[in-house]
Amino acid sequence: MAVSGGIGAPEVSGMIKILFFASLREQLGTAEYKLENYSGSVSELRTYLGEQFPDWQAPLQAADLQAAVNREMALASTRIADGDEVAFFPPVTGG
Amino acid sequence: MAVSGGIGAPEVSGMIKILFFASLREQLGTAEYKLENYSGSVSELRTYLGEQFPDWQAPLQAADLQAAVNREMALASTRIADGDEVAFFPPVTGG
Amino acid sequence: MDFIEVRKGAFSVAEEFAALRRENRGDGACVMFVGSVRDFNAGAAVRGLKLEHYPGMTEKSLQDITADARAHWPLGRVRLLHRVGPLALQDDIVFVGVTSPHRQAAFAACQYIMDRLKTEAPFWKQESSETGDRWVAAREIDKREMEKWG
Amino acid sequence: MDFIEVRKGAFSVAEEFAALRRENRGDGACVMFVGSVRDFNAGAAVRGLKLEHYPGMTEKSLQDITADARAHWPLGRVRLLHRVGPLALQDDIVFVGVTSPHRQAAFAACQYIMDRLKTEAPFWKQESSETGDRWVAAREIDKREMEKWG
Repeated sequence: MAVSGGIGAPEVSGMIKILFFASLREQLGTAEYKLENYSGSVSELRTYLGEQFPDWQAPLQAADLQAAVNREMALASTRIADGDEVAFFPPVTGG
Repeated sequence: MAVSGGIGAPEVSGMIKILFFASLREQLGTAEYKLENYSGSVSELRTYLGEQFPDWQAPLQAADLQAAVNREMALASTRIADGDEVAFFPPVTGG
Repeated sequence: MDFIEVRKGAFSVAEEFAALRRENRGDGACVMFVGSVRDFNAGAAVRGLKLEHYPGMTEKSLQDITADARAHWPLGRVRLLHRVGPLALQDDIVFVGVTSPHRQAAFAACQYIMDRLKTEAPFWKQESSETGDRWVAAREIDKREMEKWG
Repeated sequence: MDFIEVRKGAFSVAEEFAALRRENRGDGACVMFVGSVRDFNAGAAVRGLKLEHYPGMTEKSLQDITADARAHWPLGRVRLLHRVGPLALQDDIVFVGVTSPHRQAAFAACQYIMDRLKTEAPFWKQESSETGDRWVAAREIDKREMEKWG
């Protein structure tokens, strides 16, 4: 497993950092993935990652999966830009 | 000032015990009054006490005065019987 | 399962919380309310309070309110403590703590108990302020709050 | 005025209550919620929990929720603590405490913060039970509870 989501500020380089949490992290077998020169929406990123890694396809298409961009809840249509921190996770269950 | 409202059970003799609390107790200058062979409703008792003690008339006719009979909230029409413990008091302000 | 007490001395929120949770394996939710003496009421600077009650009836009223709360919601433990006698500024007056398997039930029951306590439990507050002692008047807002419980 | 903390270690309700009330002369009402590990969930006997969070985003989410509560109600102090990492049966998970001059505001704000925390703060629970470890599924009831806040 790679580095888990760190406390530092989102990265501002020419890449996006993608974090996975909880059951999704276990299903994918990784907590973090980096991508260079990616451009698209949150839903396009889900599709793209599933195409790159066939094992990820089913977990990433789960209907209740949620996404955040730069630590704010994001929509399927939210655009992703270089330097963004994107996160995918199942519905929250704290408290 | 007479005895304040005691912790014991209501009396079961041929008299009624009447208790006054808070600002009403101070206005009447007494915490307790006993009455023998009384029969009537709560509102009749208010009127009766005001007739017996003219100084009590105004405080006992206050529109927001509340009454309890045997430690249960009572209505103006609630009947009073020998051995009952009757209480008059202003609206409650605890908590 | 219910602990109800009218007392002169201070209570300890830490001890009350411990009593609510000790060996309480089924209840995941605990809601507590603590009411204390504010320093301003109706404009006059309050120095302290004196609380009077109706011994016997007050305890019975609190027991009835708690029993009604249990009839409405699935509650584990209920602890209700109310002080009487002289109180200083910032002293705690009342503690209501409830536990339940369900968060919503714990919130609703704690609020219900306080709403009814404020409107029907026989307690009377006398404030000491710079302008003398005065009996606190019942606030209409407390009666309005009761209406939501039907 | 707000204290928000995601932490591994246990918290002390007594210390949190003291921090809410210390030199707090204006607020007569304090409402506290404590959530703890129940021993039964969906039928399997739970032995313990592990809580995961999203460092950075979780704290931000709790700050946003608290700020929204302040925009709705007149609040004095807010203290919100949530544990992460391994937790044992009966351990406390979350503390939310609010003070206000008004009882109704304190109840509403405390409940609002918990309702939003349960539906949107990034925490995930994994239960250990006799039948193995499993991630807890989000409960529909928590989403329904949010609807009442519009």
